Amino acid sequence: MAEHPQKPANLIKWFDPRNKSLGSWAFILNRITGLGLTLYLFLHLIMLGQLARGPEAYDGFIALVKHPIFLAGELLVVAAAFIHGLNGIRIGITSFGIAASKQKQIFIGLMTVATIAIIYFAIRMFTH
Amino acid sequence: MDKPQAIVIGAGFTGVAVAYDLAQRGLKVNVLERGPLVNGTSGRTHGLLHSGARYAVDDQESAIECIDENLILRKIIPQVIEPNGGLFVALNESDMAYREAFIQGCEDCHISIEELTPRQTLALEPNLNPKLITAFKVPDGTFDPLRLAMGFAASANAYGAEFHLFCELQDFILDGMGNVKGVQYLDRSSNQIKEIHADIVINAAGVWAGEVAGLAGNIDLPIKPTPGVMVAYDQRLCQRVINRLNEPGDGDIIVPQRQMITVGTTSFEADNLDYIPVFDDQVQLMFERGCELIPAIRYTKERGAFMASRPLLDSGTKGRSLTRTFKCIDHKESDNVDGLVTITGGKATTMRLMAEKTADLVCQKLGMHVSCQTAEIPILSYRKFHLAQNREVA
Amino acid sequence: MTQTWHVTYEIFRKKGDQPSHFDRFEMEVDPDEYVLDGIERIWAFHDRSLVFSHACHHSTCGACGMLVNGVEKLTCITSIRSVTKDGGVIRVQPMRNFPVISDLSVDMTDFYQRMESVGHQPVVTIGYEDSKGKFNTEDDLLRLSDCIECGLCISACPIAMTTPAYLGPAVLAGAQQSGDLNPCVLELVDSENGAWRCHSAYECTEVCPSNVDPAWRIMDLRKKLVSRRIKKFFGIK
Amino acid sequence: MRDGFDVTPRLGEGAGLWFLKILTGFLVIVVLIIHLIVNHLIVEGGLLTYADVVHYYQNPIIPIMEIAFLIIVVTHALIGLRSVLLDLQPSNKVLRLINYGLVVLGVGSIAYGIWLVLVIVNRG
Repeated sequence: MAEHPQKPANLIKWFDPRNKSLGSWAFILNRITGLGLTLYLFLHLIMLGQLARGPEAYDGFIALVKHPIFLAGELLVVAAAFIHGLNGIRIGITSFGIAASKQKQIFIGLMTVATIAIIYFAIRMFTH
Repeated sequence: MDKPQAIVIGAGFTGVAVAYDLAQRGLKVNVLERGPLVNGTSGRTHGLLHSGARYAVDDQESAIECIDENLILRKIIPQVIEPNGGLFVALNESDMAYREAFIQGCEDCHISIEELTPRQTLALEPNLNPKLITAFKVPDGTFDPLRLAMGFAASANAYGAEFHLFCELQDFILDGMGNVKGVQYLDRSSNQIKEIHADIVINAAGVWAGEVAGLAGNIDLPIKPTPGVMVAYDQRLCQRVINRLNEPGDGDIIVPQRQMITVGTTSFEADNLDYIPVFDDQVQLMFERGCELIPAIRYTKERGAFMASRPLLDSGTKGRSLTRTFKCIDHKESDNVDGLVTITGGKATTMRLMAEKTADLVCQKLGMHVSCQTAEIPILSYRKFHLAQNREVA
Repeated sequence: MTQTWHVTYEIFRKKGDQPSHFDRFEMEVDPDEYVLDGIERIWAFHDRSLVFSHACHHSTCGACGMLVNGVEKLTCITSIRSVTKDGGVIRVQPMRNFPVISDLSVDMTDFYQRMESVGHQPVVTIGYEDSKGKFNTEDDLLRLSDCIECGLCISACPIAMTTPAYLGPAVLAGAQQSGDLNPCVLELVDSENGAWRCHSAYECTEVCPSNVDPAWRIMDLRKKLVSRRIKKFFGIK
Repeated sequence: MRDGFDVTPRLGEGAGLWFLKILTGFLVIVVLIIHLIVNHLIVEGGLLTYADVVHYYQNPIIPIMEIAFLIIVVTHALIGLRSVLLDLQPSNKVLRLINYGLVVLGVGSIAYGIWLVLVIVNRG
């Protein structure tokens, strides 16, 4: 009989949004932002290590991250946090059988909130 | 001692039932099917478990077979049946003129019926045409075609029968005398030609039985393929089978199934059996006739339209008046070709009985004295069905 | 009244151990025909070796699930109009996440076995509870259940794609539908490859042709499992 | 897989881990909101200098909250990461290694975080 078609190479297909419904877009976004935020978490912890090295090191580091490139990176983190967090609310409540049939509307609503929040933070960050 | 070998050609309702009956009686059965299970006429039925009432006036032999087998199938394979009964509904004077004959016919055939007032009827089926004059309750039912066949096939599996799907018969293997000794077939999933030998071959190819028998010699079978169209609508507008109380005619039945209903059917003659197109005018006719019985169909989405070709027995008449009973032919008797039996005609409802008669004939030919038990043994879960290929691996 | 469209079927072909490829068939079709009708015509008039599964042609049996232009469809009720345009392409592939027998046909044996093990009921009372609410009736009438075991949800599920051991949407929905969470069923569904493996992509509900709403049923199953655990924790029977 | 089931006992994501993931996810949101309010709204202009940070940590609630936050975030992140890794179909052996790795990583980063907080608190 034929082999099961699954191969590890298929994992890239998690991130293939073609022919997918909204729920899959949510799944893909959640996975990407989750992995990104995990990476950021550990980078952040390492960077905060500068605090232990005294005032000069930390203040120098803060001056560095005020560079627009770092600000853009920070904005990505904020965006990821909003998307992951708000979508997480949707997954959390629907996972307990609450409003599972309304998941699409919830997703659209929450992502609208996320977009507004991200735009607000972007303006705030780049105008200060 | 080796088991006698049998090959069944065709895995429609007849084929799977014959395979089950023979395997249960102790034969080693191989089933050849050119496509998947019930891909032809059997699969494409609207799934009516006949009470026989439809034929009680014109075709009483068939009606009696139906009611007997209806009760047996309800008992042995409830897992695929909606046993909610049916109604015969009269809407006009012409329908009422049929009433007396209908009552008499059902009584002759021992089909239990109960006449209902319009109010009682509408309480049962609120979506029916409120102008109905009278209605009769009959023991109809609905079945799932694929699962009905899978159930029988699963039970056949359990007795050792093997199903070779996507294996198309190419030719019979004959001995020098023109007697059938086995089959040569094309395994479509690997594109290989293979052979199986057997003591007996049962031709259960339904409307294609003529083509199959033709491969064994100059055999003429009395089959008249009679296609009909069916249209499925997207809502379960009735809980019971709704029949028009009149002579059998186009669009005289509405069969509920899952969350939909199917309106059937027409009756005409076809040329090419492998592909029969669905004709728009017939679909329209089904819609109109269906709306007469259940007006709400007008506001319901069409879900699908499909065509199936009944293998009716030719008795020299046309279409509707052809008998719905079946025939089991020993080609030794009729054409002097030994080792080949053809079973054809019949209804889905009578599949078990057709198999019983066929297996009786086969056992008699092979000198076996085993009686049929399929009316007593419950059928296994349809999900236990598996293909021959899987068995070899497992 | 009837229109004629010129479409190209691109059909996945696979025989035995040979490598797979696509065959192209140019067809004249009526756009209101179903995708399966075209495939059947290809078999009848162009290529008798084409292997594909089908039976009832009106969405009650679930045999004809395939991938049409990349999306899971029950081909017997999917009109050509809904998947392509005049002059367009219909790319037909077998369902994902099942072993391919040949061409467009897949082996559903494991899947059926799983449905059996969780006790999915093929026949139910006409009263029901589904994602749209509860429908109670005094009648003790029966009907065939919504799930036609077509496998489309399993083909569409991103978790089933990488994890064959994951029970899959239809099976979890089947456990929810049966309502009988006996120890054998619990062992299957209240486990890592059961209800807790779902990642809420909702693709199953998106492709389900038969009102099952598997995602809702998985979530409802979780609710039942959690409340069972809480009750057990507090010693409530 | 012939029977339709993978019967070997595995160390996958059962109800417990799943529930913990949802719970910590919810807590992350709650604490993050508090964190944002404190960091950006109460402390005008944000914690941008070393002195600000050290001063901020003098309130005893702050280090406790930050450590709790760290524990919750790390737990949620690592369970989430494990869910993704599970979908890569690791063998039981590899999965066991992954489990150890994740636990070490988690305990390590929490210990490191606590150390860092204590350092800052003591600088005050």
